[in-house]
Amino acid sequence: MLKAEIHITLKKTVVDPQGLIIKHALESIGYKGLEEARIGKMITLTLNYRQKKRAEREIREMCKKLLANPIIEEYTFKLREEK
Amino acid sequence: MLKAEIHITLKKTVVDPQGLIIKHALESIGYKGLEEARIGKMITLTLNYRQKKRAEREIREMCKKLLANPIIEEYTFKLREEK
Amino acid sequence: MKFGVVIFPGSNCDQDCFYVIKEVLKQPVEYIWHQSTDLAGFDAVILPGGFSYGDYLRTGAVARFSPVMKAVNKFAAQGGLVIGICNGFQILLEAGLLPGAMLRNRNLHFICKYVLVKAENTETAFSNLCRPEQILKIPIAHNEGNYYIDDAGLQELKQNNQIVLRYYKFNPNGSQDNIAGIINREGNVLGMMPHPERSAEEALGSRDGLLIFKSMLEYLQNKR
Amino acid sequence: MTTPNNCQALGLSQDEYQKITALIGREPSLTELAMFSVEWSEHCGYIHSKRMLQLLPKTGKYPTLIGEDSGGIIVDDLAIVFKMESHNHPSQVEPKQGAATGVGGIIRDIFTAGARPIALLDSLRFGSLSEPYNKYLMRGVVDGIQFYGNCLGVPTVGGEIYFDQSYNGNCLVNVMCIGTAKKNKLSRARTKGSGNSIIYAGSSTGRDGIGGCSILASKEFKRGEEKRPTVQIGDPFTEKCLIEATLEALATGYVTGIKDMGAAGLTCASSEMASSGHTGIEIELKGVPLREKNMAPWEIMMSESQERMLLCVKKGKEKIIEKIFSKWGLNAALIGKVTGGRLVRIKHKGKVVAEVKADDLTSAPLYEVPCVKPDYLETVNRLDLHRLAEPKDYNQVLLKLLGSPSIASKEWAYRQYDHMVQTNTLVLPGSDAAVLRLKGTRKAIAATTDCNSSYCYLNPYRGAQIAVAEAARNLVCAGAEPAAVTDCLNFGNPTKPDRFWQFKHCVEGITSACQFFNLPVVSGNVSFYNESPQGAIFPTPAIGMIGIIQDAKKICTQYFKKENEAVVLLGVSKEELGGSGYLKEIHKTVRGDAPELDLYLEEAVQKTAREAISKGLVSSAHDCAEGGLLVALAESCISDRDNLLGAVIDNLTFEIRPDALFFGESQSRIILSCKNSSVPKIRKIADKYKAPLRVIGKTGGKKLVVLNGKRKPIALPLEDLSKAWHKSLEKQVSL
Ligand SMILES: Nc1ncnc2c1ncn2[C@@H]1O[C@H](COP(=O)(O)OP(=O)(O)O)[C@@H](O)[C@H]1O
Ligand SMILES: [Mg+2]
Repeated sequence: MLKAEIHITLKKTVVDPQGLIIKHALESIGYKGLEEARIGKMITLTLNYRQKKRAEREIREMCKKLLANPIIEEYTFKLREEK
Repeated sequence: MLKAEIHITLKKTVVDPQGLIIKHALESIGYKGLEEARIGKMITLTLNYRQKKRAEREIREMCKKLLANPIIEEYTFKLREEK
Repeated sequence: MKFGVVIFPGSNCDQDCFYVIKEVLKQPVEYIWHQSTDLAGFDAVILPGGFSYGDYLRTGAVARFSPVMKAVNKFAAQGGLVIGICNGFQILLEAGLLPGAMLRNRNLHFICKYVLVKAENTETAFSNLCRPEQILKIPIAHNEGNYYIDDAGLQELKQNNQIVLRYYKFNPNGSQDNIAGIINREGNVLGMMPHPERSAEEALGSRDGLLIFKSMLEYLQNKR
Repeated sequence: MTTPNNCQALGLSQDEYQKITALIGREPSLTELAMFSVEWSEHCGYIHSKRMLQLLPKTGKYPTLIGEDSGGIIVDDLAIVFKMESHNHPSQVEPKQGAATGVGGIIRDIFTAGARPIALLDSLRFGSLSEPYNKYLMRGVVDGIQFYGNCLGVPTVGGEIYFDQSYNGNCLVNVMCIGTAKKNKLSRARTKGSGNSIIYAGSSTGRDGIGGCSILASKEFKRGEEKRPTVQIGDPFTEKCLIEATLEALATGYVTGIKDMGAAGLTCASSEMASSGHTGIEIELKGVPLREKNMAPWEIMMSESQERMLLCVKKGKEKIIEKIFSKWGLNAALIGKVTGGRLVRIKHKGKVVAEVKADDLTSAPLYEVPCVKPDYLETVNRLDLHRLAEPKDYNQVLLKLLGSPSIASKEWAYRQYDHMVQTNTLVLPGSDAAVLRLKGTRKAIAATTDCNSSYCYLNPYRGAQIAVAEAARNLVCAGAEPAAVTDCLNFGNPTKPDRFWQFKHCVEGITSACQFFNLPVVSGNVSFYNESPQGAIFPTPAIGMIGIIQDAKKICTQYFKKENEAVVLLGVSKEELGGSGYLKEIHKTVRGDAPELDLYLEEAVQKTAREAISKGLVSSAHDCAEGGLLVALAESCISDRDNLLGAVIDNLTFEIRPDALFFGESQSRIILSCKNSSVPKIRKIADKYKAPLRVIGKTGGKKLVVLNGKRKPIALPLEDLSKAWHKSLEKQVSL
């Protein structure tokens, strides 16, 4: 079994309204020292096969086709094996 | 400057309807081999100070107070230094 | 003129659109199930508002893989009229039938409210009955109406007169350049966040939305 | 094996255990014991409340329907089905998902009756917003309601939000749903026809909320206690598909009975359907779609996984029904059949794991509860007006009241709700009652929820009567004739005699007021154990009410429309301040007695207003509620945000203390505005019904001014009023 952890974030050039509000909320409860907050999605896929190559290829495709919107988002992912 | 990457996920025992839909959608566009899909949040904070201890303490607090609800969610985070 | 209203799982304005076409515009209308692949016989197709697939991943992202979207693509390529309202607009963006993407509203809240929009381009198949710069009172109801497009894309929209509706006086969601509705270059695919089907009868507070459907009818009748 | 420990864990007493053993003539199996524990809980069995609830009237002007899960009235050939339900305790720990799943539950109660849900209302109570946790609760609850309701496409058209210390640690989330159906298309929650099939439809079953209903609903919260129930994540998308699939399945005519699996899941659905249908039922758990491994039979029976239904389907038609559900992407599995006899038989892979009489499960023991007048009443009922200093600056008092969270505009909340989808909403939130047209007819309905719990705390009987009277008054202000009631009775621990006294008196108050107005109570819900370490919440019998408007064109809203129209007050202002918002906000106390209520006067005022509206004589109508006359006047000036319109009130009789005149909450008062030429006509109607009427001023200008001879106790620019009222809530819930 393989486990993929996919991170999907807004591109740097896109304003992140959620991040702004979270930053503001954290500041209002007393946390100074915040430069920036950004929020993204983390999708964890458990795959029932073990071929890493195939997994990498498929996940890249999944991100391009469905999981991320290339106009506003970027993605990265990590694969690891699970017992 | 410090950068914190916080992962917030639903507890294993909580059903994730969003994850189910993502799994179905991926299957319907041809990806077999999926055991499970789950979705969580990833929050990236940039801190304008360098004390790791303080950062760890504050982030743990932020998660408890605002970013995650311990009833249904778990969090983990990593800290790293930025130039 | 025959209208079709697509039902995706999770659509929830399908019946409202159907009602307006049938009872107010008095035109033939049929539902189109999201798995159908044939749009023969329709003159115009409506992608209604709602939460297709719950909008669980990203608004419109899953619906655009529905079989019907292939047919909609083809229908549009052949010059058929397609209007996407709210979630329908979001689906058109995800499907690449219109440029740009939707972000969450600036205040992160769902907003349900009558707003004013200005008809910026009244030469289209969807706005030909509006007076130039006419102000329309039409409600919005969405979480993600904060329209985004990069600068080059925005320039293109402007140059080609593709911005059909802009929020007037008050931008509720933070959308770029106050954009509330855009059209494709060919002029037969419109996406708009406000709900014209909710403002097509005086009893509901405004009839301005009806102008959009009537314009479509006008265009189709002239084309024949 | 069943042990006393099991019993305790399941919330059954030793006595109850003995009873169960006697009923079935042997030691119960673990599955059986679990089933009894949920069916005999307060939540499913109404063990402390049933006797009182039997008092509530069930008939009224329109024919009533009392179904298993909801109720309604018949208007022409249309059934209007509605019910209100609480989700207080889950919301207190996870406000967003708790509220969301609450919305999901009440909606299922409506569409299982065969009705399409057409509207939601939400009646909410929170502790003081000065506590950050209460802000978090309110933000989360509103977020949960918008998340679920908006996604489903059921408009949230009204509701109420109040704040009081007594809800610190125990918020209330009551949601009402209204649905409509052709009257011959309604369905029942009962089995029918031996040999017919039992089909499970919807989401798969997991270990969600096992025991949640009995355990969560019957234990009060202790602050800081580590109590981590498995709160579920609402799945409105699945529910939306479930609504469509269910209504489509019902339309085939092959479904002879249907029930949702909510609290106590499959146990409750199977045994209650069989008990209502006077049949037996046999279920094979192997067929239940599961999403977790190794679930024990009792876990499957107790699971409260959301978005599931149980159907009784004509033999031979199973495939047709299954196909409809699978078209909507939902599970549908044949899991059993209707049998002769009266037994509920549960098998797991062929082995019988439970076999009990349906009626034994559903006839939980009812408890006689001791009942004692609470001690606090004696002290709090005392209010000496002579000792109460009159304020110097009435302008400041008015602004302060308008900005107090219980009175301030609730726009922050309802802006986040889709209140227009389905295109029936003729009067949007922001007026006394919402109005929805009934497409295909000339009629409309009005809906509201109301309950002033300060009154119920000071005088449970009268407070509950007032809740009914006020709800009716709100409907009347929209032009409707009150027709039927649902309730959600939120109280503390019923085994404490003083709490039960409150409950009893409130139910009696509702009963008497409903009987007087000829209103049936067609459905409702009881939520007990609403307590925190500081004590019980204020008794909160929330009233949901529906009214009928014969002509959808003859409706009315609360805001002034035109300059220079007459402002008319129906009813009388008495020198009473008990339980008022003014006492609470300005004098920081909840004391005195609830305002008086003369039901005959109430009726006269309501009839006058309704007849005047239906004759088209009225431009606006607004009742006087929290904050009294001046808050009501201010609201009429400013609640249409884009069209503020002032008024000059120069004809009040200053016979009572000015603070009581301005802010007292005397009941049975409505403020109308109308053309000057309509005044005599309205006066005639008022005379006919013997309703006191007085022209107190006129609309116009950019201020609200009150004159007392030459003096101007109130003179405020509309912008100031509007700012205080519109912006306050948003400011106070923000972090
Ligand atoms: N939680 C809520 N959800 C939706 N609408 C609400 C809510 N709370 C208040 N409203 C709306 O705001 C208006 C004023 O409510 P309220 O002050 O409770 O009125 P009243 O005192 O006349 O009962 C009504 O239209 C009501 O439906
Ligand atoms: Mg009112």
